[in-house]
Amino acid sequence: MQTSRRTLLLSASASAATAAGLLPHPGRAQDGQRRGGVLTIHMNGEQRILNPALRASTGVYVITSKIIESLVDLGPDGRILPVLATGWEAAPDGRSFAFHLRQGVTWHDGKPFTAADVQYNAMELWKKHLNYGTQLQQDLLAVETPDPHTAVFRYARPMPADLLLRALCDLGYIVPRHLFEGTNVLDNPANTAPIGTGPFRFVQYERGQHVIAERNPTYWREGFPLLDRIVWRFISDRAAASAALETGQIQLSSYNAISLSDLDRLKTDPRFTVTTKGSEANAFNNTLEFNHRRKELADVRVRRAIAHAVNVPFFIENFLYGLGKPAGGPIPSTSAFHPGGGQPYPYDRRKAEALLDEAGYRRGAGGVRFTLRLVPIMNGEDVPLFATFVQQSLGQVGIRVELVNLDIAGALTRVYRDWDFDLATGWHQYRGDPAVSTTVWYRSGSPKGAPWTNQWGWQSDRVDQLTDQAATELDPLKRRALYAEWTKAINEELPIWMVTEREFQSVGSKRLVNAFTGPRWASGDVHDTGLAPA
Amino acid sequence: MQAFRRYLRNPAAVLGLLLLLLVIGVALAAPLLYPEDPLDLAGRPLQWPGANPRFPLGTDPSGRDIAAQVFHGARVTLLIGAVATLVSLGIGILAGALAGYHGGWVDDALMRVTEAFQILPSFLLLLVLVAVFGSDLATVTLAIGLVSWPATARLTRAEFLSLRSREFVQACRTLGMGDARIIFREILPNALPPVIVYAGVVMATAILLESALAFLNLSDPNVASWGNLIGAGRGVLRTQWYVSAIPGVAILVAVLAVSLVGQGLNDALNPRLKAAA
Amino acid sequence: MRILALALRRLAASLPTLLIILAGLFLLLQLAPGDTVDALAAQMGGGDPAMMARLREFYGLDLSVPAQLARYMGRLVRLDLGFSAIYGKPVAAVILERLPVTLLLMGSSLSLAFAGGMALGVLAARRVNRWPDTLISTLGLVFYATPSFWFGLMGIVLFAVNLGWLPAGGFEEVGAGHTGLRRAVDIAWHLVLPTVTLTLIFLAIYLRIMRASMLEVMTQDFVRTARAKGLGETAVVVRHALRNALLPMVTLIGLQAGTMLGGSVVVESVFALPGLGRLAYESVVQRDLNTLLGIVFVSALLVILVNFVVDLIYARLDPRILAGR
Amino acid sequence: MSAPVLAVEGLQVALPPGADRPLALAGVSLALRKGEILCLVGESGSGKSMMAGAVMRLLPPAVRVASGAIRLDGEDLLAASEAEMRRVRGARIAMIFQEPMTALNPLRSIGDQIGEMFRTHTALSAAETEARTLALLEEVRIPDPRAALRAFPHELSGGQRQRAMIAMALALEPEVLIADEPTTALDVTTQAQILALIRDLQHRHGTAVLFITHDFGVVAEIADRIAVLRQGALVEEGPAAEVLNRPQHPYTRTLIAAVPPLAPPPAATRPEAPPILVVDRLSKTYRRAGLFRRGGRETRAVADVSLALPKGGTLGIVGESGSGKSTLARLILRLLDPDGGAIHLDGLDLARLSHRAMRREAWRVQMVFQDPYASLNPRRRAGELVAQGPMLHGVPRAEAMARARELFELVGLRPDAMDRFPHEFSGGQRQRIGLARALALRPEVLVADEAVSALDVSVQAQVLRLLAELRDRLGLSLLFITHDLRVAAQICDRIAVMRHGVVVEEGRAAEVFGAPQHDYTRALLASVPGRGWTPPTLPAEAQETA
Repeated sequence: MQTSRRTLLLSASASAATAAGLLPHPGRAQDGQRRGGVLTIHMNGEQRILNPALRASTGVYVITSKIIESLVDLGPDGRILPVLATGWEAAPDGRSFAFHLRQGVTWHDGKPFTAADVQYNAMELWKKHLNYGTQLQQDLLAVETPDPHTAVFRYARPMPADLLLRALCDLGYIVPRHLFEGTNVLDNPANTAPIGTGPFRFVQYERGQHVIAERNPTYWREGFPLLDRIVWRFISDRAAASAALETGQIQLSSYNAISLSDLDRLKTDPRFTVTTKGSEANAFNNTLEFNHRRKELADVRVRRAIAHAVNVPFFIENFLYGLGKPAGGPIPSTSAFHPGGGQPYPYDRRKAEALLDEAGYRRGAGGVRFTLRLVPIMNGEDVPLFATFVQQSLGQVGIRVELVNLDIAGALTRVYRDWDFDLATGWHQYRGDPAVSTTVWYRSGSPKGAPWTNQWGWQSDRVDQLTDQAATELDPLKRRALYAEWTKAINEELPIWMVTEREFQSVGSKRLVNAFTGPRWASGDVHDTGLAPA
Repeated sequence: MQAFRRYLRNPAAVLGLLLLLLVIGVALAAPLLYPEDPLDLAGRPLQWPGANPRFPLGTDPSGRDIAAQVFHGARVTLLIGAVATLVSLGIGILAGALAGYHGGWVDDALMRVTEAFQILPSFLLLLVLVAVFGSDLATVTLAIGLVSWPATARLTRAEFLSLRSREFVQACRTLGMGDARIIFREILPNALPPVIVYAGVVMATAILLESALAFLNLSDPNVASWGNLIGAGRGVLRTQWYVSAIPGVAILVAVLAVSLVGQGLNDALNPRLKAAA
Repeated sequence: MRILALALRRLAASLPTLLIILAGLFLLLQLAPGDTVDALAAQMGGGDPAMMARLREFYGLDLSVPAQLARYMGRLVRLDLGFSAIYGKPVAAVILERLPVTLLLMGSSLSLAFAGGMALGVLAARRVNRWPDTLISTLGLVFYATPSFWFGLMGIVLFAVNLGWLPAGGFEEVGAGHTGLRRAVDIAWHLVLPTVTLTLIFLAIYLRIMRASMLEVMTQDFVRTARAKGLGETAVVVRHALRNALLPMVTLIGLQAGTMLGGSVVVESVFALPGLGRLAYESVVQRDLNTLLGIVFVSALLVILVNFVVDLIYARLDPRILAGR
Repeated sequence: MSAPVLAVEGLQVALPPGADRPLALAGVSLALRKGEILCLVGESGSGKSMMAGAVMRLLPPAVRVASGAIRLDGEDLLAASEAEMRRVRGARIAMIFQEPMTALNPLRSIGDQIGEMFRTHTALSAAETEARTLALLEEVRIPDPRAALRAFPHELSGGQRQRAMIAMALALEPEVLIADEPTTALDVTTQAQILALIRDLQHRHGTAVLFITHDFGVVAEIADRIAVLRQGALVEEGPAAEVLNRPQHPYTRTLIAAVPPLAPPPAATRPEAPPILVVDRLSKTYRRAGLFRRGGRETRAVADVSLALPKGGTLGIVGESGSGKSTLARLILRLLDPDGGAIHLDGLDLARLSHRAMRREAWRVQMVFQDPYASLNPRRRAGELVAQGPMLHGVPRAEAMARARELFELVGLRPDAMDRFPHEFSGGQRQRIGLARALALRPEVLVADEAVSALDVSVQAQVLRLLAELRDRLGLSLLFITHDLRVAAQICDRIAVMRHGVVVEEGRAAEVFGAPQHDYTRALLASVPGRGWTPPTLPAEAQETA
């Protein structure tokens, strides 16, 4: 407890020092570094609103993180960097948490940023509306503002500091209280014409076309940002987007927004950088969900047999251009909570057949043991590919698979509300801490209809208990141990299967300077990124 | 038979017929040449055509044999095209026949509905239908049929309007013949030729609609349709363009065949062109 | 004034049809699995139950279906298309933003398809069953038989990526800040590929109709009269046959207006154009009922308007119409 | 005699392979002199329209001139280039056609289309063109020529349209006018006026007219000389009076023998039978909703018509187009529902029957239709067409087919014709099938609606004879509807004259024809072409050739 508190304070004072200009800032503009230029970023989908305090989504962050700032951000080595908060300290009981706020920061409309803004965002937006924020802040009782530059969060139960700080990188964005207070926050005009404290000021949002932001001349980091303007262009067709990239219409595309084959091709193109850097913070998995209400799938042997039947390395090698690896559990190996260990059920067709025979499902007419319906949830480019691969793989061990093609809303309803599926597949995104968006896949008790929660008809008291314990354990080391145990329990039971473990790919023009620098760079403020002349 | 001879004198129409026979031949040969499920994993994905002698047309992003999918796809495409056309013609002929024969309020009501279907962009309605009822083969086929009947209805109605006042129809009525019998036994056979000619257009449209659905990833993934293959190739369009190009050519050939046959029939059955042909 | 009155009367006559469409679609979409909040959750990559319940309340999805329908119809009477769930704006505003793009795309494609179809159709008819006819008809059919998205994508690869002549997509150069004529030229530049793609589908249809219509008109008595007057072939075609042959073409425009809107879904998707077609696709996938119904309402009005204009053109072309024939 | 303006010498016109004969015209020579009207007479398919096409060089595609010469003022048109031919057409040889509605471009105004003559062949200014056009319209005596200038074809009546066509043809004072059946589509009163107009203009301008027709009445009315064509060959040529009254060639004799005399046969000696069909104050009004107009239009097609058809008699209903005679026939058959009135058939009011009940009673009144092409379902075999009726009314198929076979014999068709489709029959044969179909139900009343109007005159005579014969043999009562007074005189014992939906005169045929009471009846009779000419009674040598 002491150690963690000390590191926190240390980091807080260190950042206070950088802010004062005493230490070299990692992103400081060097002499002669070129300023100016227009960066055009590709977006393959259009979000409904541009407000990261209401919507936690990379699609929102890629745009709004340049305009609106969070309390903290994630540094290059996984450290928490101060942004609007310059320092923080947790009370020993973990029930209160104080943030010291940066002074002299003004909103783009000229009004000062104060603790009242933080209070309003936390209580009214994060706790009430923000996806995953409502979960994270469900025990938040109040935010006290002893002075305009201090905000103290009070929790009903202990809140682990590492969890809170890591989560706030995504779920800690602050929008101006004076624009939202007293309005219906969901249809506030500032949701589509965002106003923040960030390096860029919102200029224009043309539906279906683009968003434009320009340099904020009064930005608190002096001399920044480097770019004059950022333009985000919406191009939904992946092939068209890669064409736009090659013709120089756009310079950056992140989060696998263009197709794997094009990424693979552009890798060898000297004009572009293709990298997993800049988005390491957002690992994701291909998943296979089992409906345990189906008697065959309620048998752990069948679930393991299915895992043994799918040649994951082959899939990654041939379908994903070698990008990714078989997952060792729900928590990715890039995370500090990863307990180590590889894929628990490696490809072994004979073993799969044996397990199925043992479970009593022998091959019948035409060599078919039984038939399952697989619902692909199309939230990722390769989901249909993986669905097909599962179909092909299970077919070889005598399980016939029928694909049920639905659009995404239909698929979610089918799986999570109607429970009308046998298998489902999609993507799971890990958001820095298992407690944010991963444990809900296993914890029982989510109401029917909530997507990406445990709706599988599977429940384990032990896993529930471990989940709750880990979410309130203040000691980081103990938390890690708890998650290791949790992972082991899950790998044993395999209630659902996290198949692959992957990182997002970005492609950017070689003209970008200071790009892909941190694990959250693609969702970051890019204040120190520049663009060399063409 | 004179019409048939006239048909054979038209080189474009003969080409269409040959292409159609080719597509049908391919469809019939599919289970013989490729007895395995064409959706099975056949080998490493994205092998170029000719690179591996086992896969003369290469493999798709899911490692499936493209040649097998093209052969089996001919069956699916013809099936979707034919059934959707039948559905469309069935609804269209019934609505058009009733409206055209009866006139008055029946005509008004049916034409209102037809108009409603025509005002609504058909592809949009197709999207809605697929979103609502899912996209298995039967639903997709029915939905395509359901959105493409209004033109048939109008055509049939126009034929009926002109035929119902013809004297032979009046003659049937003077004999004491009932309406249903007049509609289906007397007028319909005479109204059918232009409708059958139009069926070529409906079938071509049906095939194209399915491919557009597949392009948007909304068609049935459990069958090896050409549209699905195009959809699968969409992601690798810039590098492995052959994945989309091969089924694209197949669709082109099928639609061309159907259209040429339709147009050939039209020219052969249209007496006005007799002198010129 | 008279035209306005006619237009209003035509609109009034179409109202029942319009209501059938809207109510039918509303109820149909109720059968769809999932609502806009599900789609929203998918877009965000996840959402918790409390937040989703709050959103359902916000969008009025917690009400019963008849209540929702009644509310929608009630608003519609006041010409209020409601609030778009996708964009968090009034549907009318969203549609108004998208409409110009689609109108421009449809208008230019329609004109091009019409003009091209007319010229090629006449040419084919004048050389019926000889090589120009065969060539034109076959080319037309090849265009018709090729899926439009394929054409579009190949056009991008060839003209934008390899040759670099045309932009790969979008409606205009973003952030270039062009105004006035520069902007118009820029937009025109961006619309070349999409327009050609959409045109090619319809060109074949117009061409075929024009050819058939021309062949038919050329057999008619008044053409013989014109020849008996001593007119040359060109004068016969231009002064007597063409206008008569145009009548079915004009009718076709009206019939095809709806289809064209449908076709623009795919084309707008390929070329990243912010038009109604793409919006329609989005609103189906996102279960944004208000926006979808709004688009249907507007496109129905558009189709009705096009048909009205077609009737006016028809009446101008054909004096028999006004006599109430 | 002056030299011919137009001389056709040994003209051979070849038809494309597969046609019913190799030559449309087989070596025809004709001479047309200034100021005369030469009538080219022939039945359908005789090649008379090909003659016009050959002269104008406007033959259908694939039809071509094989040999011969066509000389206009001595210059051979066949040797002329296309450009020279264009200068001839319209300017030196003009043409008018049968159907003035379709022969005029529906989308352009009358003045525009006439003015086009000047614009094509002269360098007149726009104002002069308009003035000349107006003068032409005045000359052809169109009512309100100034309005006609701006009018579109559909706004004029058939007669007015034909006047406009004539004005157009005469615009450049051509040496030769070819008139191809110019009055066939017109009502009899209008026909009389147009014929008078052509005659008058031809006199005034001295134009040579080649007048193509099938109607000997018209020939008698207008011809100076007559040329008779048969199967592409010229069979007889001579001055009008000679050919009409003393035809030499057997074919000409047959044709003339088939022309019905205008006078009715001597008043029927039969006592008047009690009526079988009584129409009482029958009315039908058509309403159509307007597309652009608020209201719509109402046409009183049949207004309070009362008639009686004696049992075994023939009641002729005559009138011009639009008089309501066809509507009346369709009301009696309940093909249309009357608005008011009664139709008593042997005491049963057909007007009151439900549609279902009417279907049961349908056999009692049967109809023979006008168009031999449209009245038979092209997809059914002849035998089936005839047997269909009895089968509908419960007669077993075998018996119905047997009855059909008898009927085929009765109407003069060979029983082996039963297996053929309608298109394999000639027009006259089709009318016989239609008759057999109507008779198959053994009706009490037979309605013949213009049943012989579409037939060539020789065939017409045969069918009329057959009809009269069957009426007498089977004891039918016949309601005979026609616009042709000659035909009516031939077969009817009572006549009702209709105009604008009203019966203006009704009585015994002999009385109506001999002493017409109503002005309209008189006008109608006065308009019958060739009424001054009584076809000579010729020895019956070649009849029943169809």
